[in-house]
Amino acid sequence: MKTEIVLSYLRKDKLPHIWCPGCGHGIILGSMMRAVHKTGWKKDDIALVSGIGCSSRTPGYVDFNTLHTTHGRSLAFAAGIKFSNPRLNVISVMGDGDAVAIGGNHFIHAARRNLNITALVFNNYIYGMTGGQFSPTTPYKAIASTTPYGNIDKNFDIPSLAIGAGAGFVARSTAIHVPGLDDIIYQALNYDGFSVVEIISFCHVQYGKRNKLKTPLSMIDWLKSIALPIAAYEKLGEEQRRDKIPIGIFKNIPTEEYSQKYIKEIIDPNKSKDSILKDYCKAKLYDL
Amino acid sequence: MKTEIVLSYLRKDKLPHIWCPGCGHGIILGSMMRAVHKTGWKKDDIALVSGIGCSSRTPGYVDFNTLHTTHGRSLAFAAGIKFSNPRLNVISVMGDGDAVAIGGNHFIHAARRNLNITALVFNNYIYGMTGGQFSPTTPYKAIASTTPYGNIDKNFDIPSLAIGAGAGFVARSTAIHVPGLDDIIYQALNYDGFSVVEIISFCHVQYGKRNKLKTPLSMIDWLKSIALPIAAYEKLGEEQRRDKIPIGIFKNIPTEEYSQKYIKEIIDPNKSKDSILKDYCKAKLYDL
Amino acid sequence: MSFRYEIRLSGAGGQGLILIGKILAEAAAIFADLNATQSQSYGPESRGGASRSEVIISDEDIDYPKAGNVDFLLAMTQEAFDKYGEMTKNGGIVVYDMEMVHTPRQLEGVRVFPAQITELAIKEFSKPIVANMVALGIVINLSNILGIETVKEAIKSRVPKGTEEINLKAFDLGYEKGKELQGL
Amino acid sequence: MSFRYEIRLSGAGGQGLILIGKILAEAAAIFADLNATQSQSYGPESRGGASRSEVIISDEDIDYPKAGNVDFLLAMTQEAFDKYGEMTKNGGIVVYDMEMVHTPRQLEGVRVFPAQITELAIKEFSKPIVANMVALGIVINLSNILGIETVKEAIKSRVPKGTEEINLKAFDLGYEKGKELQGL
Amino acid sequence: MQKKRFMITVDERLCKGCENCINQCPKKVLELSAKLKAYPARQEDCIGCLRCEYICPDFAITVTEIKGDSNEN
Amino acid sequence: MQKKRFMITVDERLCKGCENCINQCPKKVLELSAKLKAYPARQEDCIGCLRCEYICPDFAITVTEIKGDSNEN
Amino acid sequence: MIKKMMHGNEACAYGAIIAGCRFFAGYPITPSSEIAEELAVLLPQVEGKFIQMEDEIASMAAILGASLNGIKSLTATSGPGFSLKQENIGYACQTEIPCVIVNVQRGGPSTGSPTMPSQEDFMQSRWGTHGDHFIVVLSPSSVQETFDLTVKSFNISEKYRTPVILLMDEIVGHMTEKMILPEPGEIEIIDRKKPSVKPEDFRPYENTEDGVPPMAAFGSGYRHHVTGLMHDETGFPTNNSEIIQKQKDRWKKKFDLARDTVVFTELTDAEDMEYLVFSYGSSARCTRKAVKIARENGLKVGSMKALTLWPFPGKELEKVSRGLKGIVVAEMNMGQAIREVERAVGKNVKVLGANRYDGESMHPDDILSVIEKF
Amino acid sequence: MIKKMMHGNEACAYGAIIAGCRFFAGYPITPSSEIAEELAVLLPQVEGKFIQMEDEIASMAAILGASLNGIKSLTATSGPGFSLKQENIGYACQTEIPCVIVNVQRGGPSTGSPTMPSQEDFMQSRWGTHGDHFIVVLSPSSVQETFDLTVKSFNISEKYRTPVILLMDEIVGHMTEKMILPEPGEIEIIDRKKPSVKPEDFRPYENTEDGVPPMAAFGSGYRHHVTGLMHDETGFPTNNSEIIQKQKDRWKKKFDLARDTVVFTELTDAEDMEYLVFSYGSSARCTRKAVKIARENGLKVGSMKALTLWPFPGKELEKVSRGLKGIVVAEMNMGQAIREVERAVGKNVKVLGANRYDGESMHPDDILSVIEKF
Ligand SMILES: Cc1ncc(C[n+]2csc(CCOP(=O)(O)OP(=O)(O)O)c2C)c(N)n1
Ligand SMILES: Cc1ncc(C[n+]2csc(CCOP(=O)(O)OP(=O)(O)O)c2C)c(N)n1
Ligand code: SF4
Ligand code: SF4
Ligand code: SF4
Ligand code: SF4
Ligand code: SF4
Ligand code: SF4
Ligand SMILES: [Mg+2]
Ligand SMILES: [Mg+2]
Repeated sequence: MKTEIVLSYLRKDKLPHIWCPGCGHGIILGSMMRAVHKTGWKKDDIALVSGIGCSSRTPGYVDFNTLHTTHGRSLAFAAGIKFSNPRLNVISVMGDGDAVAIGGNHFIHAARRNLNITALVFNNYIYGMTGGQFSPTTPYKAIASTTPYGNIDKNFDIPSLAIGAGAGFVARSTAIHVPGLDDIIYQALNYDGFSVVEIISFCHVQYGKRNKLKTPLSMIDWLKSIALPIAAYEKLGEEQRRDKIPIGIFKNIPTEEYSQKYIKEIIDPNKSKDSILKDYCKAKLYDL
Repeated sequence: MKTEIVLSYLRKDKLPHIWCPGCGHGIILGSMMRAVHKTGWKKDDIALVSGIGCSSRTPGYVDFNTLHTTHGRSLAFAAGIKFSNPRLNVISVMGDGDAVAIGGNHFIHAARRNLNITALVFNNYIYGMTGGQFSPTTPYKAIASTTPYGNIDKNFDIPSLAIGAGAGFVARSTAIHVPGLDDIIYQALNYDGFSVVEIISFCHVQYGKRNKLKTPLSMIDWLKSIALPIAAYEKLGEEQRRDKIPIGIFKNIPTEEYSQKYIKEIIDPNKSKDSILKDYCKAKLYDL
Repeated sequence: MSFRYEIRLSGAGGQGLILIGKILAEAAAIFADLNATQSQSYGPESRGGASRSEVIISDEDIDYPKAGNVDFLLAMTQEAFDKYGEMTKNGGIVVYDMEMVHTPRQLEGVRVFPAQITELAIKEFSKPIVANMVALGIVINLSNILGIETVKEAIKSRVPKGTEEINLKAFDLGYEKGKELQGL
Repeated sequence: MSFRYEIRLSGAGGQGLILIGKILAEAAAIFADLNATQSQSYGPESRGGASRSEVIISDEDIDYPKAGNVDFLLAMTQEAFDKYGEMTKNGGIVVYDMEMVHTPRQLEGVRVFPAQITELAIKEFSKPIVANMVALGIVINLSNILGIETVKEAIKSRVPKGTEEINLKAFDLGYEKGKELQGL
Repeated sequence: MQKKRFMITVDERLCKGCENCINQCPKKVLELSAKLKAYPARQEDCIGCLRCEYICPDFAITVTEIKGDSNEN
Repeated sequence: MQKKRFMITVDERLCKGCENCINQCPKKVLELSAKLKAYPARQEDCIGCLRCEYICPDFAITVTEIKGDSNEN
Repeated sequence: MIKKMMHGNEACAYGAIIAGCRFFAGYPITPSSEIAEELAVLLPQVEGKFIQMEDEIASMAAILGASLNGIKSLTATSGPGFSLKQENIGYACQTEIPCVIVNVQRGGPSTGSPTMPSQEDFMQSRWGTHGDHFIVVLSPSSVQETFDLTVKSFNISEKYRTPVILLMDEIVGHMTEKMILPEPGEIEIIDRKKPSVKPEDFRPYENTEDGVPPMAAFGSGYRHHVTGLMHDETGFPTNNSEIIQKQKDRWKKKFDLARDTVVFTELTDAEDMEYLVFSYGSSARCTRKAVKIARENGLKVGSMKALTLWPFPGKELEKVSRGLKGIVVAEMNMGQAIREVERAVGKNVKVLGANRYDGESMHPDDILSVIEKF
Repeated sequence: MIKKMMHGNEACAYGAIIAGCRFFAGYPITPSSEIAEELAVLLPQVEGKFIQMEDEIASMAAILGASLNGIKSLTATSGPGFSLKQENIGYACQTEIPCVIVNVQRGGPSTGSPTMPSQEDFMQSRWGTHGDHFIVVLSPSSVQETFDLTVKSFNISEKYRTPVILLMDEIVGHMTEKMILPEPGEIEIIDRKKPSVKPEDFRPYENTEDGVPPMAAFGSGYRHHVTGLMHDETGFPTNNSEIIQKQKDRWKKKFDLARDTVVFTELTDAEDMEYLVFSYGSSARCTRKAVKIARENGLKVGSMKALTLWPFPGKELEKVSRGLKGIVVAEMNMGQAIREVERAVGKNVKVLGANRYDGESMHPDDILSVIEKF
């Protein structure tokens, strides 16, 4: 019943997608589509933008205005789209590498600037597409192709990073907490400003195989064992928190959206300014 | 008496420096040198790295191993220096543009990775060097050469950003809170891990002149009126906090430093591994 | 006269065809003192998709490292069979996995052998992953290009520590299977 | 015969020499229907340091927009005088600010005028910032290249709204000063 | 109460045989076929919880309620 | 108590006449010279607080205590 | 007709607005910042958008996003920023998104001499990004030309679905001179071709006769996919070598067909010339002066000014080069365009460079002294 | 002597370690990632450091920081990352910091065809960063050559204080073949020249006879200043045009003097040749095959393989080109090196390209069919 809804938003001729059997990314894509469905937005009015990576292959399968950009730059392209045509609903899909490794600067600036873009970070703790190198979210001691002796890098906590940068809506869920995830994405889509949802995905092929989680099943079980609602998490002692991940909405406060502010505070008071250019620009040169 | 100490660390033949008369950056430089003096570090053992900007001209005047890199990349060069030769004490000087506009990604990753580097952000709320364009810290409604109608961008709160990214030592002071600033910088230098000090500087030439703060005096008075210790700030109501800036140390917790961790967990257990390369590498090829 | 023997191992990512290509090349170049190159094609970026591994063995320097005149094709998927079957040279050999290739075509001038490869791996070892070693055994037997011991040396040097035995067994099984196919 | 007149305005950043260069050029090109270019050199990046503003006025198209044969040099700092004094052409004019240039050299074949520029601006208007307009008045008077009203038009169009009066007054004062210098 | 009945269809062109649905089904309704695709081995046990749909990364499985007259109690 | 006395020197090659020291001196010790450099107009009032040194962006000003026998009470 | 004194950077901003540009994203950098500053003032007045991004990479990305919405977009930078934009410039080439990138050159490499003039990015403007690609580069020598070529840049970019680089030098950017703004109707403005088929038949990378596929704006009902991967006519990724070759051959066809309409040169004093001075940007002004002096001295010297740098006007040059005693290539770098000149004319004509690369503007004597060497 | 089967990316890692590289910073990208992966394993074993940075810009910055400490440093990437590194590559040119940058090319532009072979970054490797600069680019055609040229890259970079680019193609990077590791003593390893003067007399950009100033490591007692601004001999920024010119002229001198020691080519079947095939990287292997076939068919064909791409071996080519009936330039792009060949030989010899740019490896027939066209 839900599958039908999902498929109605997809480019069916492009399926099956390239993701490995069982990959968490596909589960998230389903959730996204159900959330979009709930908004009632028209396909024509949605732009879906991504960077490069397994997760970033998402736009190719979705029947919106879709854009698969360069690695890490999803939010910067998205900013140009949203700011120049605020009428479009803009969603940005990124991997953990995309969003907070190479794309970290655009991520924090999007959070600061507050254009109405929904950023969905498919965090599978690894660079999937390029063959399993570690990312800024790869767990301590995990094996990746570039941490043959175990990872020693500290992780980003993506919600903390987003909050530190000023984002107004920040949440986390996982690929396996469907349909709860649908709702969180829906709320993020509805938020008038920049919203971030970190979605813990899983990559048994590049991450799991090196870390005793070879099958989707073992990864799903692992996720089940570590994720718990924020409230429950907060009740734990520091020691108990160690290997747990809180999920839910961390922040949701109203903010002033950037493109609207620009129109109100910059364009409206100045558009009637006398300028020699006026004569040249009588006819609107584009029509949004 | 203090001036003599400061001068003993400077390249006197390069003075006077290029900064405008009264510029806050020079005051901070003095403070830095007094803090370095207190550490007792040898000049030969210090590397001072910067990006590009007025603030980033600092290394040229200081008699250490000095490096003036590309805009925004100070911390990335610094990472290469510190990680490859942990014996050096590495300080990175950046402007607000340098550190959190173009350099934002290196900033958050340095905070996450935790190499022992001290990052000093000279925040004058503006791009000084390039003629007064707004930065991610320019106040709301302020005039800059690229905000002729007043700034509508939200600001980064640099300490929050650093904390959100995982930094272990985070502080803020101002150019006019000397000699208190000396002590904060000293503590940051002594911290074993990545430390950030945001230092509110001032640029009457590019920022002040457009915002009714034409002289150094008026900027100093303005800073006096807005900065107050964290404890005092926290006692204020939300309304009263609006135009105030808390100064002091926001976070100072011990962490495990990256290059030490690398040596302990990666090199030491593996350096005696049998490898055909061993024969080729019997003699150490460099000597640190 | 010099000789050049081209082997194309084709199938899907994850079937371990690149590994057996490397083993073949290593057996030839290190243990048999011939020259050999192994190269491959990938799917999108570094993962998934179709996989093609090519081994050239020669007693001379190998200029051109890509297969042009394929002497031996191993096809581990239908797609691989369809795509590369025709490209095999006159007098060449094609072996395909019956489990995966359901509609083999006739190929003129080429000896085509259907073989139970994945099936055998599952049946004998409960490990589909060693299908590649079974296939390698068949290749070695049918091609007759390298000595069996040479190849075993190369297997030992290339497979993960601790898995030598099962891999060698699978190889042997394939080798025997090869004899059987020849006997058809 | 065509003419080309080169004016070099030199001193330090912040003295407003680029502005008076633009005014000179605008007066010539827009209000006097000649051709004119104004260009400048900067210090490091966009701020501070030495400043040099050059205006070329001609009745023909201006190919080369940089001063090569300077007819008129305004030197507002010692450094500027030292650096550019010698480059002024035979028969040219040099005016320097007495407040800033303490050790002027002799320049052969050039008429050199010491003038109280900054001093006058401070004395008469308590605003050192209008020294540039005083200087402009002197330039216009001594060079005799543009009509005084043309220049006033250009001043009005270029200075910030609300400051026209004081700037024009400073210009007039400079113009008078120029007469005085001529009378020496 | 009337027990609802469900029909489960698997689009074999989309199913990659990852077994997610099989593993997550609370009623062990699904199994892997010889062609390595999921199929409803015990459709009658299905309670229509949709977990299989939600967890299928390939949009291959659809659960539909069978409306009609087969009223078993 | 014995009043301390201080000597103030300004390095004119370094001083840019920004007036920071002049403005921040609590005792109004300093003034701007005709050459637009800071100078100690009322050195005797100096209390040695060093604010001028701390606030000078150009390391141009130095305050030194005058040690010696001029014991005024 | 309006006469106005402005500097080149201002003229660029005016040209952009008049060409229909309604979106600017940039990051400040000397000596280009005035373009951004001027557009921060002007764009809101015509209901356009100005945004200062976090860096040059983001700026380049943002203008491509805006252009996908059908909005003409501009960014401006100098060397260091231009280098950073290269990856996304390649994206614009791959996806054929119209946009204009201004590079007001400084002395280099690296931070180099930020306030000093140079023409050192001639080669980079063509070859700066990785992978086979085509691009158009224009270069003005006066304020008026800056205005004109800015408008032309947008027109070319729209007409051929290609990024266009306006390669300025600091002298032109910061020099103030008179500019004439033609009457509104007098300026040719070209907009990109839109699809005329039904949305389901739309192929965003169709192999049309002129090689230029029509382009639909996001939100206009023609939902399609855009990717930096090699793609087929429908815009979806492909590994099929035949399709890859076809796409690249179409690019070549497009630029081959466009070539003559985008290459602008000006030849002067050519009738009797024995020597030719080839130059572009502000060096071309210096050249004009040098030619005058040389002719006064009895030397038969002509000049060619290239307004288009890429595609390089080799054909034009070759045609006039036959029988010449020598060609001087006058440029403010260590010898870049001269390489193309050599390629174009072969070894039959002697080619010498008049190069200035010390941060000072070129001087007519720099050219004259080289002519003397023949 | 050790014989080992490895692929080109592995050979590069081994070559680096043996050349003395003890620092690698990188960001993963296909088809170069195995170099990083291999070094992540090997470097700690020889007490070297491996770091994965947040992006390619940071990686490039980090290796320069490490090199300033006197440590030989490497980074590896492919097109998109190579484009991003350009700004800091320019910084390395400006500051003359030794380092090696590997670019394992993919099909482009933009993301292009990440897993497919190409030689499309030939021009970018020379001209990718802004501003006048010099750089050395080497390109291997086999696993053995990858090892050898990696060592040579470090040697050249140390000897001449210059970044060196090792331009690989996917075929060489991913192809496995036999490699022979010479005995430890047999491999020439060059280290940078250190100052011999007292610290106070040290001039880090001194105009030495060979144009290469000695270099002191940070922390070695020779405190000095390094900047990306144009600087004088002492390393401090300058706007003085005379000094700027002197520095740039020294760069030129340095590379002119180095030229013949860094340009490597291999000429085969040249004695009686009427046609020459010029190529590099994996295309050179294909060329060898094509030449064999052509000779079997009675055509007198020779070949030149360039192991050094920049400085371009134009001189070497010119010398052997006289009297030829034709030159074929075989490369996997739309025609890049052919431009340099044309420049080198002038219009006297006919030059045709054998180009493959569809993501497939070049085939001997691609070359043979072009030879037929003469
Ligand atoms: C500039 C650049 N650098 C590197 C790459 C190579 N690359 C492609 S995807 C990727 C990372 C993928 O990881 P992630 O973003 O976490 O997505 P996932 O594949 O795990 O879903 C990298 C490094 C690239 N395409 N461009
Ligand atoms: C890649 C790059 N982009 C832009 C610039 C131009 N630029 C130089 S300094 C600077 C900003 C200076 O502001 P900030 O970092 O706050 O330092 P300040 O001058 O205010 O001390 C900019 C944008 C550059 N040099 N390089
Ligand atoms: S590699 Fe990992 S992330 Fe990518 S499709 Fe496969 S399982 Fe998913
Ligand atoms: S421009 Fe501003 S920040 Fe720069 S030196 Fe002058 S006052 Fe200081
Ligand atoms: S709907 Fe629920 S019970 Fe029915 S098959 Fe799916 S998972 Fe099993
Ligand atoms: S979850 Fe989907 S793809 Fe996986 S086995 Fe079930 S139906 Fe098939
Ligand atoms: S030490 Fe204190 S009192 Fe004395 S001059 Fe300085 S600021 Fe004034
Ligand atoms: S603060 Fe320093 S530079 Fe400023 S006036 Fe005083 S002594 Fe001079
Ligand atoms: Mg990932
Ligand atoms: Mg600043």
